[in-house]
Amino acid sequence: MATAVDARPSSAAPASKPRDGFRVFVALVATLVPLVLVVIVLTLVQQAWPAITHFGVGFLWASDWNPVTDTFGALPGIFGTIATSFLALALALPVGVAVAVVLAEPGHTNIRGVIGTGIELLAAIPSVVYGIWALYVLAPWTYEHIGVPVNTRLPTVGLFSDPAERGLFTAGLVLAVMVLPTLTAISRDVIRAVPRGLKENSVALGATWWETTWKVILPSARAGIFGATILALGRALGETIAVTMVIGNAYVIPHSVFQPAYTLSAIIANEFTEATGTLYPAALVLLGLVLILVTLVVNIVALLLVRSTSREARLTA
Amino acid sequence: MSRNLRRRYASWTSLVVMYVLTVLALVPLGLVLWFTVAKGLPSVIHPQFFFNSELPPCEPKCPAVSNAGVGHAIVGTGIIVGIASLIAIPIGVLGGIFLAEYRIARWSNWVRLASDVLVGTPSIAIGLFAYAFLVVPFHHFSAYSGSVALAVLMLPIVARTTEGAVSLIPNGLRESGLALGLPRWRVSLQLILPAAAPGVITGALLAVARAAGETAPLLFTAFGAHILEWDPGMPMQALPLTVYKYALLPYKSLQAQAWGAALVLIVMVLAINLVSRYVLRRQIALAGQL
Amino acid sequence: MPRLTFERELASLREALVRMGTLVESQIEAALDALRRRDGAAAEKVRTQDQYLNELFRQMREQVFMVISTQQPVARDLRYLMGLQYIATELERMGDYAVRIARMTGTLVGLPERPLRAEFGLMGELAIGQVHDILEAIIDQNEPRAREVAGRDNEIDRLYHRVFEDLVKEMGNGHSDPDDALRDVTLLLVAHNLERISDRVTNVAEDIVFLESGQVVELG
Amino acid sequence: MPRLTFERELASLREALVRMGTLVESQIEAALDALRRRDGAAAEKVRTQDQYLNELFRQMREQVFMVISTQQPVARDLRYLMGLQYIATELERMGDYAVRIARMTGTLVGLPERPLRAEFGLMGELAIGQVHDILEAIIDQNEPRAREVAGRDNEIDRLYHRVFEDLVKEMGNGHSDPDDALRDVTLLLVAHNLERISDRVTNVAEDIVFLESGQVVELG
Amino acid sequence: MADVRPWSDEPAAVSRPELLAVQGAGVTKLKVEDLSFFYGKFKALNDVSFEIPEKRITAIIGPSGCGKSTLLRVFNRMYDLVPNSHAEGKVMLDSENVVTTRKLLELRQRVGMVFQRPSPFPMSIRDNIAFAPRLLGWKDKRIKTAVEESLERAALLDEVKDRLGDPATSLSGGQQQRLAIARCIAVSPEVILMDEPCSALDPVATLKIEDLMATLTHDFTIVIVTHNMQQAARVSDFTAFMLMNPGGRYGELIEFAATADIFNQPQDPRTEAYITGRFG
Amino acid sequence: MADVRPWSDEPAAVSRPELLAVQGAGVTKLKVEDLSFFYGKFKALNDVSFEIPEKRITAIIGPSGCGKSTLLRVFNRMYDLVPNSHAEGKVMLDSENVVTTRKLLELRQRVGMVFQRPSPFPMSIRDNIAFAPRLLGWKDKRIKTAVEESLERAALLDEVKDRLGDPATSLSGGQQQRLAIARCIAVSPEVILMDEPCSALDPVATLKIEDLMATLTHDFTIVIVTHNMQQAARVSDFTAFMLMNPGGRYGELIEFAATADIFNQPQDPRTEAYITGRFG
Repeated sequence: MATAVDARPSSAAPASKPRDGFRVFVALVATLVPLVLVVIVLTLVQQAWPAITHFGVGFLWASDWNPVTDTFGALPGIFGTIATSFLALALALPVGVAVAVVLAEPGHTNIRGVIGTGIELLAAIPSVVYGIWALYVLAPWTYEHIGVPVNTRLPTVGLFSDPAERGLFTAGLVLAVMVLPTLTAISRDVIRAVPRGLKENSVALGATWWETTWKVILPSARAGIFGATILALGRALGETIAVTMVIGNAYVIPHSVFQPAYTLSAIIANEFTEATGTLYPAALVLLGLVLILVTLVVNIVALLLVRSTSREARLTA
Repeated sequence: MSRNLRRRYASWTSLVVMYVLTVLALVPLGLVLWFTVAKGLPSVIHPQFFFNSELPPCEPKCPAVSNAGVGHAIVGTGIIVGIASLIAIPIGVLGGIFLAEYRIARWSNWVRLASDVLVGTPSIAIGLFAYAFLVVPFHHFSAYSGSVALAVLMLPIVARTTEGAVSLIPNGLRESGLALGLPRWRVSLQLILPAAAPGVITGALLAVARAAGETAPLLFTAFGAHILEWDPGMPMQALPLTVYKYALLPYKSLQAQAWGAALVLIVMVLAINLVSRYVLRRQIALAGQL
Repeated sequence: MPRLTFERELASLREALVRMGTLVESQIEAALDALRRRDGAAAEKVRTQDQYLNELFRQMREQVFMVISTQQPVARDLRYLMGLQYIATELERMGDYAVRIARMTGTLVGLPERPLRAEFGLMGELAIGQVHDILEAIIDQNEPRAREVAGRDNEIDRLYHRVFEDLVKEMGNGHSDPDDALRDVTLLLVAHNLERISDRVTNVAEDIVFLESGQVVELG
Repeated sequence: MPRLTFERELASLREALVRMGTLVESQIEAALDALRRRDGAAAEKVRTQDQYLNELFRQMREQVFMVISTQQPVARDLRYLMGLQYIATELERMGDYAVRIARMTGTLVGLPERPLRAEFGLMGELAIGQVHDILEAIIDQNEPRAREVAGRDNEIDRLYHRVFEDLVKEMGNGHSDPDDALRDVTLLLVAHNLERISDRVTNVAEDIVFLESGQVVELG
Repeated sequence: MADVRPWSDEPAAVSRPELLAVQGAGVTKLKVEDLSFFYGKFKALNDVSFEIPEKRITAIIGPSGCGKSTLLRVFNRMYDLVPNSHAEGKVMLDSENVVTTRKLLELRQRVGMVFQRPSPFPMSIRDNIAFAPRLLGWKDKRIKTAVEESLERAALLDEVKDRLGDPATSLSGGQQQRLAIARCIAVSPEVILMDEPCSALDPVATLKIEDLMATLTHDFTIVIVTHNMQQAARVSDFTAFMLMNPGGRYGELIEFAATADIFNQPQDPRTEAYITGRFG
Repeated sequence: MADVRPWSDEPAAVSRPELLAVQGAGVTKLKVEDLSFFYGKFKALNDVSFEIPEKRITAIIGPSGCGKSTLLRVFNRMYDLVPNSHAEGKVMLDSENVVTTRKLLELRQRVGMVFQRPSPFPMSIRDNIAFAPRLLGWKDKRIKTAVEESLERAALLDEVKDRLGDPATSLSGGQQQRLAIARCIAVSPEVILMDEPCSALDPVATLKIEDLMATLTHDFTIVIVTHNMQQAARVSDFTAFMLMNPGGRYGELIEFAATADIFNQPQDPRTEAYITGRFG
């Protein structure tokens, strides 16, 4: 709507704004953040350089991993990372949105406060604690109560065959628990940011609670919830320790969700301190680099989505 | 009429389903807390648990691991996280002020994006970076390198929560200050920052809690140690390392030790979290009044 | 479709004003008719009818009051409202003059009959014509017409001068008995009141100019 | 300290009204004085002074207008403002009557001198007294006082009746020459105008009751 | 010499005929009887009783916190969204007691509401209006007619008829509010509640809405809560003035009368103080 | 028979003396000359010129988006907070050109501002007012005097004198706004800019602020931007009416005159259309 008006060079108003020294100072300090990011990437590139020059792009779809012969490929790691993450999201998304809807409801602030606190504490628990819990409690339980029964009932479906204690499914499950708070917190905020007026209007038009939620509130929050999902995906992709402890550490592309696998971060965590030579650690760093680039892209997409929603919410307000 | 009845019924059903899902979401929290307490408490109540002078109760084929308590890990976590905080909090707060006060400046958008990306960066990668940056040149692991890794982790959290807290302060406060003829830096540091203080503190506490629970960045930096170490230039044990390493060993006594360490860790982190939530509530209440 | 309620109120006020104007016109007519026909009953009717006019005026003033307090008019709108009220005040006064003429008719009826001077008929016609035409000017919001109508009062003035001079001459001829004197004085006052009505028309014309243009002028 | 600006405007309007009232009082006084002293120049002065009164009235009307459009008064406040304006209208009319009396004095000065009837003095005093007292009632916002002042018009009415009857009798005694007739008619009209002033006071009293209580009453 | 009469004016003796039509109160649409309202233990309204006439505009005015919005929200039970609140007393909508009815959806179809913020739903202009009709399961054809008719009645059709598919958020503030009105009248309510419908609009858009309200009274009973006294004066036929009780801390009805009376001759001195700006 | 005169009224012939004091424009405090304003490439104001008289209240009115707030923010250079914005032309505050001055802090001490939201600082009532004086390095005694004096002048002292140590946020909305005014006058500005100072307040608090403004003109020049035409009419001595140019898309000054003239005899038909509600 702003028609461009020929902006004459401000000869009439000579540089009249005094310099803001404070601004320059805090801006410089703040610049450390992007600087660190750049330095991280550059350092990793430098460390991974031998591997990059040695393997090239083929590294991404090679699936061998043999330190003895110095043959390294990222595919099983990439697969494991993506598989566990999507599994986690598939499990967490419906629950997360439901919790967010419940939390965003007004009233019963005490109960909702407790639920909300609970969900946030879920995020506060250190990943290594999830790891030890998943290793000793969750993994045996899923094996016994999910892996085996499912396999017995659906023996012909390969996807559910050969259950093991540690594997993709257990890792996905623990990841789901770990990303649930991210998903819930952002979704709740996005749903809360939906102008109250929308809900009131819908109710005043004679819509039921569910019709209001499903047809008015969730569509308004759609982009934001999607953004939250992607952000959760980013978290899941980068999660290391808990997954490392329950994934089973098998550098293969498993044929069943109950089979052991490996993720990029788990390989690094497990093998980096023992890696010797030039190519081996460089390959591990390269895995890290791949991981960082994937999460970078995913995160940026998610951030743009979340931001556009909050802007939209402001417009609708 | 029956249509409206149907609509009402559908609405009621979906409401119930949502509440059921909510309860389901809280189950893991209960389980984690329950098992950590149940399995960790026996170790923790042992008088020597916090002092690494004696081995825990141990079955016959216990390996000769000296100083298997967690005292050195607690001290280590304190030192590592402390140094990380000293680095990250001042920078983060100033950066956050920049982000909030100069929200519309183009550069702040880049800084904001970088912070968000940094928050989402896998911690293992940050560990790798710290390793390459500080361990390789000095040729040995050190608490310093762990602190730097944790600081990198904390920095964006502090910056973004500071920004959030400062942004909660209504713009009117800023404009009112400036309109009184006060210079920008006074308004930001002497008016806005004090008003946002609870929120800023919350951010710092959350960052500390997060850093205290991190394992991955310490694997190749602080590395871990079996003895009490006060020199940050040397490898140092930390609680998450204890949990991670002992949990994966096949010895029951060390696994018990890991559970105990997990309990200590969880209590610490949750305590910080609850405190920060209290502080945050004050901030929100205050901002609501302004 | 701006300010519907306000416009509706204005229309209703304008209508009430026209009703008042029409009544005033017929009151003057009736009073002069009663004078001409020496009809005491008709004159009395003019007096009772005036209560009706007064009530119309009171209600109109009240409605103006109501419109101002609820619609908060400013500038042209307020001027228009106040103008309507000013005009209503003048109309109410004209009605009073008609009543006075009717009262005087009552006096004349009790006195020996004499032929009425032609000037009275002329003045009456002129005055009624002025009132009628100024009403049209109000309805049409026709400012030039209003000015024109106001300009006609010279003719009535001239007639009034003549009647006045003649009557004084007659009273001063030394032959008057008390009845003659009372009749002459009464007729003189009738002429005076007719002339006053014409003056009021001039005031109304000024008010029309005011409500249309916001200018305060003095006409006539 | 509610609505300072509005109260200030009201005070200023009240002051302007009192100024008008004082001027009207002195105009009536001056007109009657000129009549008594047969002073043509003094009578002429009354006529020029009236322009000043008219101007005061015009400005007051304008200020009422301004206050309504900027302060959006309602209820009591609006009533008060409108009441002030109604009163100003009446005062302006009283001024006109004073001018007419002065004009008539001009006529009388050109005629042979005759002693002025005592009733004129009495009527004048009464009328001036009424105007004066009603002004006080305005200033004090004293509604009972206003009603009392309005009640006094019976006395003036009585005097007017007497003067009227005497003059008609005189004119009808068969000895009038044109000068006598003109003088008598003129004096009759002077009395008429004094009586009208008293009527106006009654109207003002009604307006005072209105602006104080919001009730529309008919007094007198 | 019979009848010497100095023609002075005489006082009127006849009784006054009522010449100008006095606005009648007409049929009562909503009858409020001894209504009290509680937020938890806080009493927001105390014993409010008055009758809202059909096909007239009734304004509720009063200072902040006097409970006027609360009162409005009783009429369509919007307060059900606020936990721990409850009403006592009766609000009769024809023969149905609004306070106790269990047919909430039906009630809200009969009593529509327009809010301070227009809040267009995140869908097209057409779908915004079709929203409620669709929930009611109307046929497509009927919906289509309803959409056009409501837009027409809300004086919005001309401005949007070529872009019914555009998102409703693309409309200006004033248009959005008229859309909200159209959305509300699409299901043909009997009563329209308006909660400060113009307080987020500029004067120009405000006057448009006010004019629209005047035309809507042909078909609807309108109850409007407004902060803006002048607006109440301009648009309404009847006005209820509410005040916070200084001691007991609850809102109560001080005066209810024809708007012209409230603004010219209020009966209660508190009403007069409020409307003339001499309150508090 | 010399002078037979039917005593009809004759028209006035004398010239009209000015009896009631006409409000003089007085000394000019702020002289706006050919002021244009740009947000990036968007021209928000075009060639605005008028003179704001000293110790008078000047109101700026106009529909949303006409640039009235922008204009106000030029007067104390608050627009410096908006990147890429710049002003052209002159705004003379006495002999200083506001647009080009580099002494920003001094300018803002001379030209105070009160905003739509009162924004009390999160500290005690006393400290709110003492905040700026303290940072300016005033002596304690002077500060103490300034606090009391400003509270007194802002008509707030009586209400708060027993609780100067209470947090400012404990005050009501109207009190907070008066506190904002007190805070602003504590540093003795010459001009006070008010940007919709009452739009967040209820009518009662609004009237209090309006009365306060009337008393403040003894010492200060006040410029107020308001959405509420009636408010401008009530409080101001002079009124500037601004409008968005329909073609060129920028705000411009349509008319500037004494408030009484604007609301009785506006010269421009657009002004008349706006104030009588027949605009757009």
